[in-house]
Amino acid sequence: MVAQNVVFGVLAAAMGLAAIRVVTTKNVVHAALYLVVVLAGVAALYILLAAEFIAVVQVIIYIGAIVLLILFGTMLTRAPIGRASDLDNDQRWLAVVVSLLLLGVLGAVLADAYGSTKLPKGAQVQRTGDVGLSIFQTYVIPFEVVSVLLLAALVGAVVIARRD
Amino acid sequence: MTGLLAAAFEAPYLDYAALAPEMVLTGVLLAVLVVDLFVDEGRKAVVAQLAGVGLLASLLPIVFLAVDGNDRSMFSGAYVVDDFALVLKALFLVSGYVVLLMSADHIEEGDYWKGEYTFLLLSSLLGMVVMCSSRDLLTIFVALELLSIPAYMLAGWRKRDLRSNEAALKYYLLGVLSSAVMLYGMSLVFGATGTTVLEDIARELGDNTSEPLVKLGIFFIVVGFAFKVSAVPFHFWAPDTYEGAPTPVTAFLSVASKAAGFVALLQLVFVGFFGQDNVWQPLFWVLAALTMTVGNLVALRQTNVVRLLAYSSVAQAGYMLVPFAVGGSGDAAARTAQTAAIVYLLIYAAMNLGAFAVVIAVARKTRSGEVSSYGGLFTYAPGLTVLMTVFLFSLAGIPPFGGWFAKLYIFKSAVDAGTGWSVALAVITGVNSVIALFYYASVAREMWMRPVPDEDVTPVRVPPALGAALAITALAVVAIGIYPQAFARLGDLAELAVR
Amino acid sequence: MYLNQFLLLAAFLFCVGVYGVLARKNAVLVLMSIELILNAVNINLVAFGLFRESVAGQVFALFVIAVAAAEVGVGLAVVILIYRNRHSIDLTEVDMMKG
Amino acid sequence: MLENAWVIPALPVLSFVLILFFGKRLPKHGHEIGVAAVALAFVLACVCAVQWVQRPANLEVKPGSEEHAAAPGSPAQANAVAALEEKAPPGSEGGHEGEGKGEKEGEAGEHEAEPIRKPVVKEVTWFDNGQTRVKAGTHVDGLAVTMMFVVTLISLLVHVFSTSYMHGDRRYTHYFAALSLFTAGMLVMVTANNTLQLLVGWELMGLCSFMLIGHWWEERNNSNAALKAFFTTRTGDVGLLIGIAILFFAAGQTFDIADINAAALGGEVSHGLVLAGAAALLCGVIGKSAQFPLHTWLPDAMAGPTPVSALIHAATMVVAGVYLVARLYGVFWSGFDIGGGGINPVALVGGITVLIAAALAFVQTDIKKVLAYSTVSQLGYMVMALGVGAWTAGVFHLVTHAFFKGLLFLGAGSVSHAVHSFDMKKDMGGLREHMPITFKTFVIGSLALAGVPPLAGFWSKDEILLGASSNGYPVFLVIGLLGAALTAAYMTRCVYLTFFGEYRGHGQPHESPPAITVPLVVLAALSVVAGFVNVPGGEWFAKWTENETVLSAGVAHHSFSPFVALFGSALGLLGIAAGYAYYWRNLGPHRLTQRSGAAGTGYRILENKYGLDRLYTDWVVGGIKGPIARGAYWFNQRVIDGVVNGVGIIARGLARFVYDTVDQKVVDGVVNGAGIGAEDGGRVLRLMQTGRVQQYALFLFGAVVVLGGTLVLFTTG
Amino acid sequence: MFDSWALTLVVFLPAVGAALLVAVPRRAENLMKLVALATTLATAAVGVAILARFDYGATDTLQFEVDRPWIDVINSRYHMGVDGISLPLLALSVLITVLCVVYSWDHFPEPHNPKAFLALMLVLETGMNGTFVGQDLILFFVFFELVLLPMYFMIGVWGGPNRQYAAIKFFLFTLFGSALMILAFLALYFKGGNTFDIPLLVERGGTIARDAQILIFGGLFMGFAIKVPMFPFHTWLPDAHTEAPTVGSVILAAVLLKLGTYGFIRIALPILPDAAQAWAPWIGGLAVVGIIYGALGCLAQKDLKRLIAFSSVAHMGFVMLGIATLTDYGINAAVFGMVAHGLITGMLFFIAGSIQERYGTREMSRLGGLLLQAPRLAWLLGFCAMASLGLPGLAGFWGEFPAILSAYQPAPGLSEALFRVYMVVAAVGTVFAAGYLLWMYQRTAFGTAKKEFAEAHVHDVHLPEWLAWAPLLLLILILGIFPSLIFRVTDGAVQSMTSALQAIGG
Repeated sequence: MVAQNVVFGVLAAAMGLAAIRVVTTKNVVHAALYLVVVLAGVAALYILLAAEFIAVVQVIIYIGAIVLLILFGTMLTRAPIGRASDLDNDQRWLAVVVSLLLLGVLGAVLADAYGSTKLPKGAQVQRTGDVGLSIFQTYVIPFEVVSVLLLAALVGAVVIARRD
Repeated sequence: MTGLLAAAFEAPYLDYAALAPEMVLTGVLLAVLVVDLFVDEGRKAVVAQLAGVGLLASLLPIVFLAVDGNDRSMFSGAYVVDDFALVLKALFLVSGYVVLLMSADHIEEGDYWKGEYTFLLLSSLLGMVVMCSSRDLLTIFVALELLSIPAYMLAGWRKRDLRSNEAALKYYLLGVLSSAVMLYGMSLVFGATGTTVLEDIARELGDNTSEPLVKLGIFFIVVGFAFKVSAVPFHFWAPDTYEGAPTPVTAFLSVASKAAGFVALLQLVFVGFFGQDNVWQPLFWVLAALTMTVGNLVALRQTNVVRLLAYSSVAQAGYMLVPFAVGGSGDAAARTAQTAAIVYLLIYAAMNLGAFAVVIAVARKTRSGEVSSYGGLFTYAPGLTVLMTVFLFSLAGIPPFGGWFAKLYIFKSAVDAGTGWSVALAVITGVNSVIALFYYASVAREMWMRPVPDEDVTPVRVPPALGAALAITALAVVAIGIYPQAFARLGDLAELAVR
Repeated sequence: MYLNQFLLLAAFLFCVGVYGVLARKNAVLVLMSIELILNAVNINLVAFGLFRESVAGQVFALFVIAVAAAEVGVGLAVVILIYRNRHSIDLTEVDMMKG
Repeated sequence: MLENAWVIPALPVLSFVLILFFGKRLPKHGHEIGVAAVALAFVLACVCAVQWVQRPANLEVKPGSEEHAAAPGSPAQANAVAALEEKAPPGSEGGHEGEGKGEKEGEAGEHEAEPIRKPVVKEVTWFDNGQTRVKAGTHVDGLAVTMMFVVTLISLLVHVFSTSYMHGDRRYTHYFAALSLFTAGMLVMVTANNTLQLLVGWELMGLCSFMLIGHWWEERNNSNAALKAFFTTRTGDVGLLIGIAILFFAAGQTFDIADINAAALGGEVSHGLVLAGAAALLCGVIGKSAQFPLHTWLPDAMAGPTPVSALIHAATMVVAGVYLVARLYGVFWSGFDIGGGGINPVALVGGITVLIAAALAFVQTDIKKVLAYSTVSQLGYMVMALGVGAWTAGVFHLVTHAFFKGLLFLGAGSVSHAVHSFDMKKDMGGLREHMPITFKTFVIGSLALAGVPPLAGFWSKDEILLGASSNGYPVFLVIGLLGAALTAAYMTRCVYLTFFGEYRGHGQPHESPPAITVPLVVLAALSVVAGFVNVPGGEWFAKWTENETVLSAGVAHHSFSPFVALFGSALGLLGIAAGYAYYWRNLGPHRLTQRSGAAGTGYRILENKYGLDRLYTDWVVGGIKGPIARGAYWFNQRVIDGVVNGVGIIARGLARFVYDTVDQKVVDGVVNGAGIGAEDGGRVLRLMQTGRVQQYALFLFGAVVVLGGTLVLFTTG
Repeated sequence: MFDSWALTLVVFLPAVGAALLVAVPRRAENLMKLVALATTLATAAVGVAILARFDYGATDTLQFEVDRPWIDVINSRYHMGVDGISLPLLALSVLITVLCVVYSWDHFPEPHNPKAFLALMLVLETGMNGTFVGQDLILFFVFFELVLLPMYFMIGVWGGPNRQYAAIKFFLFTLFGSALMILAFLALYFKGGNTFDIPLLVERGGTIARDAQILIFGGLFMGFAIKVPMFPFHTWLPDAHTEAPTVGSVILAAVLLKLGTYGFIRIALPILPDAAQAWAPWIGGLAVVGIIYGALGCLAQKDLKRLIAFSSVAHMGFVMLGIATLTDYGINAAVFGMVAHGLITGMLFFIAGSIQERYGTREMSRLGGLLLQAPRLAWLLGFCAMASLGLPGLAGFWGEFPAILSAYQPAPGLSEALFRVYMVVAAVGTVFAAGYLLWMYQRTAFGTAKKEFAEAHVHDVHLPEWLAWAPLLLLILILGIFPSLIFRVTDGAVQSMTSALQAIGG
């Protein structure tokens, strides 16, 4: 268990720092790269949480697709590749206050609810197969709906984004 | 659930009859997508006609299911087809149909992507139809996204118009943020209960939780839908988006999309969190009071009709939130509250769609959304003027137009609850409906009592589809106003089974 | 392992994401911040799934990932549309409609 | 005829309608209808009178007190009254048709009972309201018969007089219509059996006086006078309305006058209530009968045509107040404890009026105003008479006064017809040669007014003085005597200025045509003989008129007192003599007003009419009215016309303030302010809608934090 | 057969007429007028038939009753009926509308458009008639509100220079009141055992707890008092009246104001007897303040119509005073006062409208000498002024004096001393009434015409005016002489109501 905690500590630190860099860096491309660090860290957390399938999906979809998409977006919109000084707007101090307050509220609530609750040890590992079963049994309707959703997003995004 | 996967898989029970409306609708939207590919530019009207027929076709199974009358439940209560679902599905399909009628010429004349437009509209409708039956956090989430994502794009459909772009951007960003907040809340509720099915959640939570985690979870979920129904202070997107989006889309957003939000709220509040009225009742009280007051006050100062209607629909959302703020003091109160909200939704849909239809019709001539461009409308378009007057005063709640009955139900739910808070809210509602009259009447005044600004008094030509939309809505508004019984019964029928 | 260590990390990511959304004026950076928020949710879901020994958590997370993908796609399309018309994706400049 | 007395008021009403709608098209422009209707009414009134006199006196009413031995408030009196009322409780259901009220038989007890004639009552249901059935009808008794006779007679004469006097007037037809209605109003009032009906007639007269005083409304002065008359009497009517309301409940929810009187005398109603009712009614009397301090409208009312003045002063309108007191005497009697002697408000008001008005008559140059103040003074006499318990005397004076005052006014009309002016000092003098008939009749009228025996005025005035002296009102005896002297003196002055000396006017005055002189002669004759209907020994008038109320109140009768008669007539003669000496012989302190400061001040006070008008005009009614007066008179007018007019100024000022400030600014302002507040609220809230999406997001999360934090931290349970 | 359809007919015939009007082509103006006239006449004929078949022996029972399901889900029924209290008002309403159509014959104010004007008038009539016969709170409410829209447009489109402000003010005020009123109705619904039926609620109302009654009455009070209008809610009235076209003013004064007082008598008092007791001193106080205040408002006016409008505040004060006494006398007087005020003030507005039409102004300082230029018109003005100031023998008196009278002895439980003070104040108000009306008359009718109009040829009363006015004038006179024509209709109903009130309240 110690190992797990150490791993978590390292991951958490890395993710925290990277996340902060994502929202503070002056370079858009760097931000995307820091985002990759966070996303990868999340994938690692999933493994810690015994959710291998999700971890894999996280890597494939997030890092493989979404970040790529964002990078394309960056280029298509000709964002400054190098450092830019005006990436933040003038309400960032308010933003800091709001986020800290939010963190305070969330932290307080979580501390109150699960202050010393431990994750069950040796709980039944939910295997990928279970996930699959659940999707196609309990959640088959959302699954079908998501397919329409993706189709609609695709069609719509094409129309919206294409030059005409 | 261990062992060999293949052996463990049992095909889930699917009641295809119950799913018929959704399936028909899916078929139609796919057909639209395909047909659009093979139709020439000049004959895109076919696509819309196909969609229209398809919408009406998907109403058929709803009628059959309603006649059949059995509640059908699947996935251990995660997906339910009951009277509530059927009534609201019908509402969505009909309002979708009306929006389609309103869009027909508008989109065509703007040379927009008609096929895709229709497809997205139908997708969004599908999301709404699914929403009506969703009694499960995950399904609700997915339905919400399905109805929202096409709507984000529809808002930006006038691609070369900066306002339309801006509308889409604002809608999208705030929409995504609020659904993220909602998701976070769902995760908390899931964490507290270990289930996503609303009935089970209700069972797990028991009565009046004191756990801050659950409270926060419920609150975050409500925030997501408060955004959807444009409740203050989550309404900021609404005026800008409504103003920038193509007017039929605005109508769609202000009616169907908002209704979907309310449908979700109804299910969440009265099924999932019914026992937690200590959390949501004060919350909705504040939201309702804020929403109607801010919406009305700001509407007072609008000079653009669409923007005015946008704030008006914010305020109307405030009225619809009233039943939520008073529905927690017992089963009877809950029943009254639900009926009130549903009746209001039904009537609101008719009158607001009607108002937008008139706006579209008038804009065909004046090319303007400013209130001042309505000056002297009575002199050259008396029919439209009378219709607009009917819709506006219906929104204001003046008999004999439908709105009065809707408002009566709201008041009734508040008075029925009978607590000091509920009566206070009723009084606030009353005062607000007076403030609201001021701006509705100001539009009426412009039409009836002011001169024509540019002295161009050529009559307004109303295309048949738009005319049909006007006729449907006007008929509904007047019929409800004079004989509300029929619609009120729908509201009564559509009660959710409270536990 | 404590449940809270995951939840608090998620909360932190959530808040950082919120900050990013509020403070960054480049639209793409805002989209990235949204991803942070969504990931925070996913961490929550998966952790709770383990905690409650329910597979629904993971399933939910999967759906969120799928929807997130769609959202990002749509979001980028909108951003590109804006960029095409305005030659800028500075969100603070997008304020034609107000009041 | 007595049962069908309603015909008598109905005739002039009919005449009014006919004249109004058809008068213009008739050859004589309507006066034929008016004259005919009133003549017929007069004939019927005469028939009534005859029938009444012939009616057997079979109702026995026990007087409440022994003659001459009125021990006020003695237990015997109270018991007797109570005994009477036990038999006839107020509001008995008797009177459906016919003589219901007559069935209240007095108990023939051991006391000497005085038989009187039963009143003839005819009623129909007017309306039902709540538990009350209100009946309309006629209540004909001696008082009513007398009044009908007087009213129709004077009215007939005035009608006849007017045919000539008003000849060629541009609103000749309307004039006659209004005249008819005026007569009708008075007749309705005198025959009324209930206070509501009485009120109808009362107000109808107010309306007609408004129409007739303002007959020449092209002149602002005239319409001002009309308004003033209506407005002032209406002010008094507040009292009447309240009084009727009080009495309605006091008498057990009935408007019936007989019931009210009975209840008031019966002692079942608390004295305070009756007193309140009487006081309220007195306000109405003061307004209508031009008593101090609301007398100021009457002189102004001279703005109307002269025959109208005659009608108003002699037979209608102003005597209505006196009639009201006489009719509801039970209320006054018991409310003010009139039997008790000393001083009471009714007598006081009358007494003050007698003197102040008489004094005012001295300084008038307008002949009609002399007569007007004289009327005020004489009305004071009547009210005083009723106030001192001399009911019969008061009513009798009302009748005799009607004759000679009608005569005097018509005479003044005849004079003005000749000289086209009313100004005695400027346009008259020496007319006795030019207008012999007018002169002779006017002198007869003046002598009657002055109370020279044996003319009518002497008898009635004498009875009043007698009543005052015998009933324990010595102060009012003095006032009456003083008044008698003053009256004689100012009438002497008036006669001198008009008919003696040199003619000071323009043109050639000539005697008036018969339509004018005949009424003068008739009235002159009556002024001579009328007094004899109640001569001591006969006292027929008292027997005819005194009714149940008067008797059961125990109004005392007094035998003729030579001393009082002598003293009274002596003072009258003294007044005449003084006038004669002053004007004919040029004796006495002429130019006193210039020489003596005190006298000058007194004169100015009189000229200023005690400052009342100024009080009314400036302080109460203000700018509504402002007759153009000259010099000091202008000043005076301003002073006395004041309360009425002054009330107006204040009311209008207040009104303007209320309207401009309170209504338009405060009340409306609150409402509009709420509107503006809402708009401003909207403006502020709009500022939040900055158009920046991230600001919206900030608000969104801000709200999440605030609401969420509140929800989590501050709600429990 | 007729009896069960009579009320439906009297209410909805005008609406049908309005629908027909809409179908009339734009150019056929005469046809429009004919349709409108025929409709109102037919309605009036039904009204007359109702008057004829009404059982005057049983005025306290609902007659011509219709009771059918309407909105079952809220137990609201299509329940109509007339009793002695509503009958005179219904008759007044059908009469006034006919006369208004007649008067409008060639008086259509700018911007003309007779079709819309007449249609609105007919819709208005539906609302008014419906309010007077509705015996279900929701039905009552719908009709009560139905009158708002036509009146709003009538003032706003055909009114004077400041019409838009006046129209919206009228609308907002009344709507504000009715928002609270409907809340009170709902409270009654729940407290009274889930019914909106007025007779049923009257039976059950007394059982509601006193505190609840007082609160509910507050809601009703706001709704009705604004409509009356009572001080201090009256400020919409002068504006609305001043700006409204003549016919609008007439209907407003003659019928619409009565909806509020009628509401008090029909709903507020009998259903909430305890609250009525508690509120009565306040209502009475506001009423007498209104009497004096309205009179002062009149005295300050320069504008003829505005003066008449303010006089309504004063007159309705008398009506409310009568109601506040909770006695037979007072309430009978109130109903009489409503009818009388309708006739008299309606008439005054007609005349004011005709004067404005002839002179183009309502400024009293510019008028004068009307008696010379149009003597008949001036006579009528004088007649109505006299009626308005409560001259006995004309209709106005019977609303005014009995109200004063009744204040002397209010219902048991109310402070006699207080109401006697009210009585005195109200009586003083009659002097003020004389003051402002005579003053008005002096300035308009007496004297000679001002220079600007000295040469003007002023048409005296012409035929449509005679036709429209004659019934009103006759009624003013006839009711003044025979008050029992109304009292006998109202008395039974009022008595049964007050006895119930006292049984509970005493």
